[in-house]
Amino acid sequence: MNYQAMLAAILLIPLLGALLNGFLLRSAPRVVTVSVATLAIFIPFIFSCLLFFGPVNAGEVVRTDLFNWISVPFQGGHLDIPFALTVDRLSAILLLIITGVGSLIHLYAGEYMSHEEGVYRFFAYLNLFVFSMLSLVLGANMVVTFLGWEGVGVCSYLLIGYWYSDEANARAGMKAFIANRVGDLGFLLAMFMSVKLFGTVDYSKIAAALTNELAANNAPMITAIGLCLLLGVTGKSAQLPLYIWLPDAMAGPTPVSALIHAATMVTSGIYLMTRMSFLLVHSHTAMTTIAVIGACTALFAATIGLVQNDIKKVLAYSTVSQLGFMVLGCGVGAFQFGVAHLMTHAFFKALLFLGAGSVIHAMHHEQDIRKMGGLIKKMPITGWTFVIGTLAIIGFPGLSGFFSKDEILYNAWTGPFGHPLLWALGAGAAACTSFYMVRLTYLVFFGESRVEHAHGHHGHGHDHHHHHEIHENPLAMTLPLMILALLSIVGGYVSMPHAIMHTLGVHANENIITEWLSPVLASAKEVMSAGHGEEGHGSASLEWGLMGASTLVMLIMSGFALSLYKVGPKGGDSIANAVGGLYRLILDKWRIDELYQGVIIEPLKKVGDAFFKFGDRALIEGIINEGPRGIYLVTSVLSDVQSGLVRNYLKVVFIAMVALCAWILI
Amino acid sequence: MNLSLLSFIVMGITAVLLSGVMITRRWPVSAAMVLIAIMTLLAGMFGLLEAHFAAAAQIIVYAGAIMVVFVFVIMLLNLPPEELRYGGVTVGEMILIAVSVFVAVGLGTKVGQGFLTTGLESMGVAQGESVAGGHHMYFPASENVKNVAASMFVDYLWAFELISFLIMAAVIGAVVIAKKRSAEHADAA
Amino acid sequence: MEGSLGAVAQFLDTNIGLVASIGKIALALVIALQVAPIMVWVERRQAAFIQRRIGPNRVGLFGFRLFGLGQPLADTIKLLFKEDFIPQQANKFFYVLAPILPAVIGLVAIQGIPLGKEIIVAGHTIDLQPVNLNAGFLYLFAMSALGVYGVALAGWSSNNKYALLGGLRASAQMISYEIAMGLALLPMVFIYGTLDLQGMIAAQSDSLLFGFLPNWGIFLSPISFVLFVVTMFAETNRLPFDLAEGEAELVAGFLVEYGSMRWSLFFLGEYAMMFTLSALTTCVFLGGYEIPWLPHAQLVTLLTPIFTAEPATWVAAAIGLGVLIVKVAAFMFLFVQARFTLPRFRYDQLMRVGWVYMLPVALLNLVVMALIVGFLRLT
Amino acid sequence: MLTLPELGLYFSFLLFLVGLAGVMFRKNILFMMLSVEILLNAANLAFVCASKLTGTMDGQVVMFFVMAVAACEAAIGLALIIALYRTKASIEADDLKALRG
Repeated sequence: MNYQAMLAAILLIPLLGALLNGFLLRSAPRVVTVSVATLAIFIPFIFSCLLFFGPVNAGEVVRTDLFNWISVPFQGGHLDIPFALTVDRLSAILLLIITGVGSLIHLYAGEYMSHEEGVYRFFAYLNLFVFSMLSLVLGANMVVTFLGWEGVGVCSYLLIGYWYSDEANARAGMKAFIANRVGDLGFLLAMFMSVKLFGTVDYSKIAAALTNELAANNAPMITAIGLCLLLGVTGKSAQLPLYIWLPDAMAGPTPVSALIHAATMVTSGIYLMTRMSFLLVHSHTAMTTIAVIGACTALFAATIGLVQNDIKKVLAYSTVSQLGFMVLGCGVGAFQFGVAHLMTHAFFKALLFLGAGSVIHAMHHEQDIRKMGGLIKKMPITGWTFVIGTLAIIGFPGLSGFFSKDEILYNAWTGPFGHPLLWALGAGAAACTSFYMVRLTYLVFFGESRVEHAHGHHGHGHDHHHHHEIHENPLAMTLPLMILALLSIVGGYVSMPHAIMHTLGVHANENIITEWLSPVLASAKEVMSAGHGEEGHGSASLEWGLMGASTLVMLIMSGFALSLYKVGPKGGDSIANAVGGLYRLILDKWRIDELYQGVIIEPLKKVGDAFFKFGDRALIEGIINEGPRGIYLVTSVLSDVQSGLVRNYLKVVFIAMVALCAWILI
Repeated sequence: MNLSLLSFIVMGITAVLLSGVMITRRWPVSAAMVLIAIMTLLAGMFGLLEAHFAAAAQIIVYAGAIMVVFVFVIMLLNLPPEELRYGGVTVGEMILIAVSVFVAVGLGTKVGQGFLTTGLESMGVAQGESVAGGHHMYFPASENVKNVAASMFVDYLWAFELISFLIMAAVIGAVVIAKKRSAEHADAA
Repeated sequence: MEGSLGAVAQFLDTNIGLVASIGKIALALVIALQVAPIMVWVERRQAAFIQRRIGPNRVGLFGFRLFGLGQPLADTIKLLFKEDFIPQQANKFFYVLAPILPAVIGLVAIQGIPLGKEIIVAGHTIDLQPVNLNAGFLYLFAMSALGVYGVALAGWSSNNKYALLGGLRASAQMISYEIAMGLALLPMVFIYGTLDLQGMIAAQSDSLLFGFLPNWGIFLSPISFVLFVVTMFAETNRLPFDLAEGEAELVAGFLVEYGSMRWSLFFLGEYAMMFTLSALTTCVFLGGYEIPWLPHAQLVTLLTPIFTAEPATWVAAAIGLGVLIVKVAAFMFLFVQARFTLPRFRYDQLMRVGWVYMLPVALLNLVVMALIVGFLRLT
Repeated sequence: MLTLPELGLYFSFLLFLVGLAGVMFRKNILFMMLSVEILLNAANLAFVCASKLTGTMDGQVVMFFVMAVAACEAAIGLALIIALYRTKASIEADDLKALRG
């Protein structure tokens, strides 16, 4: 099997799986559905590994043109957009994450959804999502990426609203979809502008066309493209100001949250920025905006996470915050660390979500952390893997989060577009992260059990399943947890800071991720180094210092959280009472939703109402209704001719025929 | 005047007269039988026009199948003879009939002068020669069946396939329409 | 006298076609008219044999009994002298017309059967098919399709419930089986590549199948043969398909109001149609008038030394006619045998057999044969 | 000079006229359908004549299509008649005025 065919197969097998589950296997047994869905991701994972360690490792770019998709006359020539797939080192990483984490989550979901009816729908959507995500990542041009971009949006919508009979879920789905639409508009505009500017949407062709002169001559355009891309990123990767959909998206099943809203889809913005890095770096404005938005999002979301009581909501805000870190990383020019953090985050956040799902599953859809506690004795595997995930995310030294986050923070200070202020924001966010994650872990797994035994909450048709005792979930659910825990521990070593590398005596110029992504980021690097002259302004001592600072902050905040909550969920009340107004503001998520409601949605509603009243009612309906009324008047006269007697009609035929012949005769 | 022309005229006149007889029958069965006779006569005329397959099909399909269904339904319903209500013919209809007879006779006087076919001359159609743009015969004129088949399955293949769908729809429709609904039985019971 | 004979000879010479046609038609008519009486006798004798009794064996001619061969003659005389009546409430015209139709159609249909290859008379070659259309096959079909009207009209015009039911049954039955019949025969048309019965017979005699079997249709497409024979029974309203006249249920079906010669006209028509369809089967599936392994041309060459050229063709034609009649007679015997051995179908069974078994099988056979023939043609 | 196709066209015209009169003046659906068959036969005659006139097979092929349509028409029409007779106990066309505008 050659690599081109393999590439196509990677994309098409999940689609096939989705079609199979969606149409043919509707009434198939659950095990068949789950196996088909999981295999449809696992086989591409094998292919991805082959590609990864084969040609991609050797530095080649595999590309395959499936068919010519769009072909239009354009600016005197032809705009040909092939349905082309390509895999280079950047997309290979995402490929592994999507298919690898994806297959683990499919395996997990098969067990998690075991009490649901008609899971074929769920797995068909899930496979379809993977297909879309793969086309996003593998697309060789912006249009194919956009197809995937839209596809993941649709699948996300479908999966958030999976339990659509509950109106809140359906609303959450709609919210996600609409927020994404705003972002998609940005991507679309960026695409149009690059067609205008470069006459192509192919990444490699744009890269080739984008010379320094061109960039200098079209600086406003480049900036506009960058900002439009950023708008797309804020939509898909849940950044300020469009992040609002992601917490609500937790209404979907937990495996969906893990796969889509933690590991893959939300990171597509990071992918896109890295993919377009060669363009973004030409615009200082765009890069700075990206960095600022990322840093602000990181801190902002982290603060909200401090006070949430829903296990999934905490993780959701944590995800927003971590995405902010990644965007920050990209914004300061350290794209490779953004990608590294993307990868480690995919591991530990998927782990955390799956752990949360495991807890929720065992608790029969109880999500309030105030009603948990002490679960580690009952669910040791889930508990300890969750602890590993927590340690990873808060950046405990030696675990993956530590390395990737630390590199981002370091670059936020020293990077080409970095600034100490950005570092401060990031460090603040990291501090908050430590606090709420430790709070979450402690309240869920340690301390006294606060489980209400006779609660009447049975989610989603689980009435048959009367819960007796909370116990560990089967292997299909814990195996992914263990694998992900392992990855969370070791995954960070790809972005080991220089300072540690030197200390450890590793003699390499760059850490693994930088080395690996150097072909992708070469042109961006070049531009950045040209623009700033000196290669950063950091040093080993600064690196050590920052590392130490963040470790210290982490330890302090963790200890603070532990000391506060060792008495149970009430432990934070004293502080909450002390800053009552602020606490309530944060608890209401800074009232951003209400702000949007008042500033954007209500006025829009009024405008729509006006259009409806004037345009629709008066104008269109007036024409539509009055026109037929007039016609009716005319036709009612004519309809009297329609006697309903066939022979009367035939008389007309007869007359016509005779008249015709008479006319011929004369 | 040769034999085929003579027999053609006789057959044609008989057919027209019989059709007049047909539409004035009181018994449906009589009308159907007269119609079968007309069809047989037309088959003979087709034969004289050297459309042998058309002639055979006329008898097999029309007289042998379609009319059998007619007769079957007539016998199934076993309707009494219709009371003819010619009293209802209005003055306008009488004028219409008179005009039509006039036109028909007028047209008849022109037959034989190539009047009905003059339009074809301008289209470049001479007697018995292929029309420009028309579908030619593939085999000698004596191989009528082969010619028809070649034309039908080459030039008119799509039309043929579509007709088959039409027939399928008609069959299903006929069954659905004529079948007694089980719901009716349930109501009756 | 010499002059008048010469004039006759000249007339014959110039109008040989016309004379030959009249002759052939007359020959066919003679054969067809003999079928009914002889078959009545055969049926009764065979029934007797099957039922272990003697049957009509007494009536003889001039003191010779001849196994009762005089019986048909006696029957005919009896029927001719019976009272001819028309029921009061019947529709007179159609009541009279109804028996005539099948008789006429049967006698006309038989004209499409090739009675022999050809004879040469005074240098003129005469084709022994009385009515030679280049789509003779379709002609037979058309005639057989019209056969139903006699039964239907008889049923309706008698103004009798039993008769009407019989007529309805017959018309439904015949249109049902006609489709399967046509479809059963279609493969033969494209196997032989012609609709001409003479051509079909020629195609069956010009070579041997696998080197030893006669190249007969029955071997080329056995399923077609079986289907056709079954539909043939149905088309001629013979047992086990004689629902139209089933005496147990419908008294005598469409025949209930008929008597005397009108009644026997139905039989004349039925036997003529049986003969025609048997002959058609023979022509399409069993090589017609050809002797197996001995094509007509070879036969003529064999005979030429014995009788000189022209008479040889006459003798060959006579032999051919004999062969044809032997083959057809075998078929007719099959009809008789079936009549007294098989039980009658129930009406719903009959319809199910027609539409649910015969039609799909015929269609499938058609497709398979088409594929095979197409494949063989292409390679 | 009289030719067969031209005569045939004229006969087809006459047949059509008579058939149309039949559909017009008879009030029984059965008769109307029988008259429609005459109309179709007249059209067939015209087609075959045209085929002869032009020396092509088109007319004959179309005639077969007309025949197929006629078969469909007969099947559906007769089924309708049976259904009508069953529900209304009448097949008089004047009783069917649901199409009254």
